[in-house]
Amino acid sequence: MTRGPLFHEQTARQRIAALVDPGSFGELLPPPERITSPYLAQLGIPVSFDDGVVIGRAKLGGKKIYIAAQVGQFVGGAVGEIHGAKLTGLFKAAARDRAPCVLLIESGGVRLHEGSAGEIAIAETMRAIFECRAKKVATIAVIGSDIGAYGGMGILSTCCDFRVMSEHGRLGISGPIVIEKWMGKKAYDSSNRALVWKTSGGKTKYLLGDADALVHDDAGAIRDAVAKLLGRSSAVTLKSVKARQKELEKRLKRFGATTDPNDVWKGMGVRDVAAASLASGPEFAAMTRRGK
Amino acid sequence: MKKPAPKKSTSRTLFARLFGPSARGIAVEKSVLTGYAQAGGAPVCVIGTCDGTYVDNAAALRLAAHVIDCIEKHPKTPIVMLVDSAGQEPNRVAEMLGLASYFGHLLSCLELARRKGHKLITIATGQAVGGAFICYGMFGDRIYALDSASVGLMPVEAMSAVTKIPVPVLRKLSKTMPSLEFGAKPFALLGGVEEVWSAKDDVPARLARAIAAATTEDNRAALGKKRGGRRLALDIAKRVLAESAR
Amino acid sequence: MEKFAKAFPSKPLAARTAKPWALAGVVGSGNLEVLLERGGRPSGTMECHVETSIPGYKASWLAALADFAHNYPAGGTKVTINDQGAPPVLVNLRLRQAYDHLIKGDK
Amino acid sequence: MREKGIMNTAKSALRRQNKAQRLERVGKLARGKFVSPNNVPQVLKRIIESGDILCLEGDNQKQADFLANQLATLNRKDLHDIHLVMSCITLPAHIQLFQKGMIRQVDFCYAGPQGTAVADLVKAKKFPVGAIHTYNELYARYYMDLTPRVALIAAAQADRKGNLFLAANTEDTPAIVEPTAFSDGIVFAQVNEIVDRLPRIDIPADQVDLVVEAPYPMHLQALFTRDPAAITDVQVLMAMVALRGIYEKYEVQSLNHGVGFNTAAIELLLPTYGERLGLKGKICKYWMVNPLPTMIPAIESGWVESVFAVGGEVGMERYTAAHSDVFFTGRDGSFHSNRAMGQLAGHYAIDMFIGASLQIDINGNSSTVSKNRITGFGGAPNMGCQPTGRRHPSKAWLKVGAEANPGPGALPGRKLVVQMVETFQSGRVPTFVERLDAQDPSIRKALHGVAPVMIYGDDVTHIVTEEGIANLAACRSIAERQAAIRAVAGYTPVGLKRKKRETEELRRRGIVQLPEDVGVRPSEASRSLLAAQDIKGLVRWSNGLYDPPPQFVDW
Repeated sequence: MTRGPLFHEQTARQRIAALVDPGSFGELLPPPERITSPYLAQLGIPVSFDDGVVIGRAKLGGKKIYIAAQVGQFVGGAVGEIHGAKLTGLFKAAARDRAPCVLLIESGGVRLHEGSAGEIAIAETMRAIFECRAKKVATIAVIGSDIGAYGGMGILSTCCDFRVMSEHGRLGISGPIVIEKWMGKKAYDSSNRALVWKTSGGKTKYLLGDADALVHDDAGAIRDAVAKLLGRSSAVTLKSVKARQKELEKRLKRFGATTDPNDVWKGMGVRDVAAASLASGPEFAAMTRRGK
Repeated sequence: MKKPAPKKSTSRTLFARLFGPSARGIAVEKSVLTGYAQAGGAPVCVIGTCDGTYVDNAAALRLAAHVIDCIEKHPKTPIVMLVDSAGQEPNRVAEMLGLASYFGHLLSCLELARRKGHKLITIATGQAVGGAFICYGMFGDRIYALDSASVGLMPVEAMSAVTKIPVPVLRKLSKTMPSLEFGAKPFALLGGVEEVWSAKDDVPARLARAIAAATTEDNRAALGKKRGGRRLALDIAKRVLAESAR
Repeated sequence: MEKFAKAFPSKPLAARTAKPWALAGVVGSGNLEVLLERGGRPSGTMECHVETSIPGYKASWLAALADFAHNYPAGGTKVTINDQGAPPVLVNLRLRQAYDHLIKGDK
Repeated sequence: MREKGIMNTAKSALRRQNKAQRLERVGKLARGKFVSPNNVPQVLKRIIESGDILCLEGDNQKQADFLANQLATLNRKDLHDIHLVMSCITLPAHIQLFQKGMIRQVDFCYAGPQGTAVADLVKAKKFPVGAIHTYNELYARYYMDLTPRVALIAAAQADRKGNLFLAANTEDTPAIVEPTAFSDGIVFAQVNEIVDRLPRIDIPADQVDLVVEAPYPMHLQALFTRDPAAITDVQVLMAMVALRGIYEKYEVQSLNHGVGFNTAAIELLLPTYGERLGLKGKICKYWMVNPLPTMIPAIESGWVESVFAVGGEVGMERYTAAHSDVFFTGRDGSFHSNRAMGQLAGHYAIDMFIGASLQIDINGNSSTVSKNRITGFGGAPNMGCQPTGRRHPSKAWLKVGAEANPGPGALPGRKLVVQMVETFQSGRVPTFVERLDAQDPSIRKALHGVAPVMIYGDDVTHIVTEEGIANLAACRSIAERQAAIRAVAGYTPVGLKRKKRETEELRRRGIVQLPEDVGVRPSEASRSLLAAQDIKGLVRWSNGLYDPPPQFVDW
């Protein structure tokens, strides 16, 4: 039962190295350039040479891609001015070169220490993502880390063509602690990890159709899932947005008054909730007929 | 943090100030507005929020539905987005149902409109903070703000509460870093807002001019550099583009 | 934040390395990043620059760096560290990892 | 009837008469042996007399918490001058007894969660301590000078006669009940439920005087659950070094593990790294440990012959019942533990004790006590010491003995007593110090001149840190021992005083070994070597038989 390192435990650089063809990664604005946040320096907070995001070119299955990985340990993977500008530049480069762009997300959203600059940066990156999509260049968000994709990065992830998640990944806007503060512990006990994951975790997101693949917490599995999506794109058309509108309306109507995520699971056709809870991502995917 | 109390009357006054009598074409339901009006003598589609409301799953869907309606029935009609929202409400059920995806859907609808030739103009009229600004307002081709609007990530006090950095330290730093300051003017210095409109301005005329001038090119990083509030973003994105082309 | 720099005697680095630079670790609570680059001067010393969020441990830092410079031929390299309160054992581990990557390339 | 005859011939039976009087005073407050929960404070008032030696059952896991809470509702005017004897001061109710001035003296072993409160009581001179003991030491005194008059104990179930079932957590109960019951003391048991038929009888009814069905189940602390997700790369490195430099070298067959993450890492490396080294079947066969969830992968991979435990572990009930070839189980199939016997096994019958500590001084003495936190010992000193009464040989025992160079009057063998610590605790607090906090004069004074040293340097054979191994057994002088400790003390103030040449010499002689010296490459040390990287992984290894406590469940 020995296996490789868990994806969610790898560092951003390890993740990229494990995901792309060996030796193919060329980092853009690498650490020796020492492009570090002037905001953090002023606030007396340690800076990092990559400002919490590693970006570059690589090959995956011989195909040219652009790839970025956020460093969740560094200020929660949060997006500041430099961090965001690196991402924006990367997606623009991907659009220009018509090369797919893979984004390994691990971020709580906007970096508060940089104020509104981070917020605008995320909005700019979103625009760049849609530049790719307009050219049918695949944009793929991978969410399988400890921190997940929250806040502005949660929203940004939904702008990509596809989302690949592991059961460990979480996708949302407001985190459990914020919601607990707002609604009270009764409505959301943020220390109830099972509830937290059932609210925002990969399984629920996959079940509802917000994640396109649910894979093992393992770089190899993520690589396989990403490789399958590279050549595809999910065009934004009148037909597609109308279908999505219907789907989201139906979801809200069906489950808008549901508080227990287990009921959502049951409603989506999960028969044995206990077994499904313990199952690995792919096992879960196989057990459930997703309501798409 | 308390739920803001609705102030319907002021909202209507504001709509009238922006769109004149044609503001009647704007329907307001649970502080979410949708409709059609006139700007500069030409029809515009209007979506938005008022009363500092929260944008939830249902609100995002209503806004999206109206954008789709506009694309289908009124090709190339400019879309004016009014923003007065305190953000997304932290809510477990909303999260469970995928609030982020509802926002993503709204953004996709707006993107489709942009690609189909609709100009997107945002006016921050009241609160324009956090996720609610990101989920549609900041996606405009050009973004404007009334000088009375509260624009930005969050007030210094809130920032201090989360980052544990004392308020005086943040205030002092915000003198040289407008990014840390809260408000329409510092936000404009970052390039996040094209222009701040004051009470003295002829707002309908400015809106008409804004619609005419808008392009789909995202100019915010360039503005931020020019105005000195956000000096790094443009050059870094450019460097990535240049180095990746080698 | 505390900032200091010092050069430590070290046998010269191998003439050829797999990469011109290597980075190990991340800046996070109780962790640090070590950037190891060729081209520090002179070739008989390992040039070190440390920025740490926890002041007051300069003696342990210098001892750990001196030991590394003594144990590994790292003359002519430049070490730059961004630290967020890593224990000395991690300093050592990250230095070794960065060194391995520099010499042998990323695994 | 025969018993009655013997009783009648007794010449001195004052204690027996006194016991009868106490039970008489209870009168209608009990129906037979059974007391209703509401009457418990009244009953306690009548069966306990001021001046009594009173034993409260409670250790680091299991607590007679209902009875303790009821006792704490009484006041000094109800009861005073109590001589409290107990394994662990754990509950706020225990502290209240001191605050209310009801206690004349206390003799105990451990005060984990209340360590800070105890230190405060000591400072306020409200903690009249006799001594801090090890478990078996205190149990032994129950048979000598500290025999309880009244014991308040906890059991899982009672039947209508008052027989008790202790389920997985037997722990201290027999060690308390026997000396009390056989000296005409009163045994009062709280039980989770009263049933018609017990799965098995652990304590016979005639050793039990009173029973109450508590309104809430007894408190059970999930003490030994270590989430593999919290194990660090550095701990993996240390585990690899220990496996190669000690387990493999001495062929350790029987052992005890502490409760820390260091040893959890070792358990999780057995099926991966250990397997690769070809050590399966050669080491780690007989264990004296609680049913540690982190042992599941090793058990499932066939490493473990047997496990005997001093206590149970929350969530391991179904797993242990399903593995009766490995665990000791009752005829009903469920898990059995016994702290006194486990400690005895850990004293005499193991090749190695390995555990962690908060502080180690320059002579190898260790302690978990600080000025602001008085914790005590528990069982570690029973196991982390040299049992000079041991006579049976084993490979490991003889090998360490040979290294220690016994003189003509010395034991031929030695137990491996290993301290495994990182050189710094969290928050950059150095583990290695010139002098233990436990040696502080104020603490010494409160403890009648005895510093609360957990394990004495003379007993320690090895110290493992992330820097390497110091073989103290092989040191020939105190100076050498101190140099060896400095050599592995890293960049702590103690470590910074080491001399390069001295270290090199010790390394040459194998007394100090760096990771490389035992064949471990530090760059290889990674969490990915762990057989399970999170609690869910353990559940999967257990084939769904492990039921982790809710706070560990994220699925």
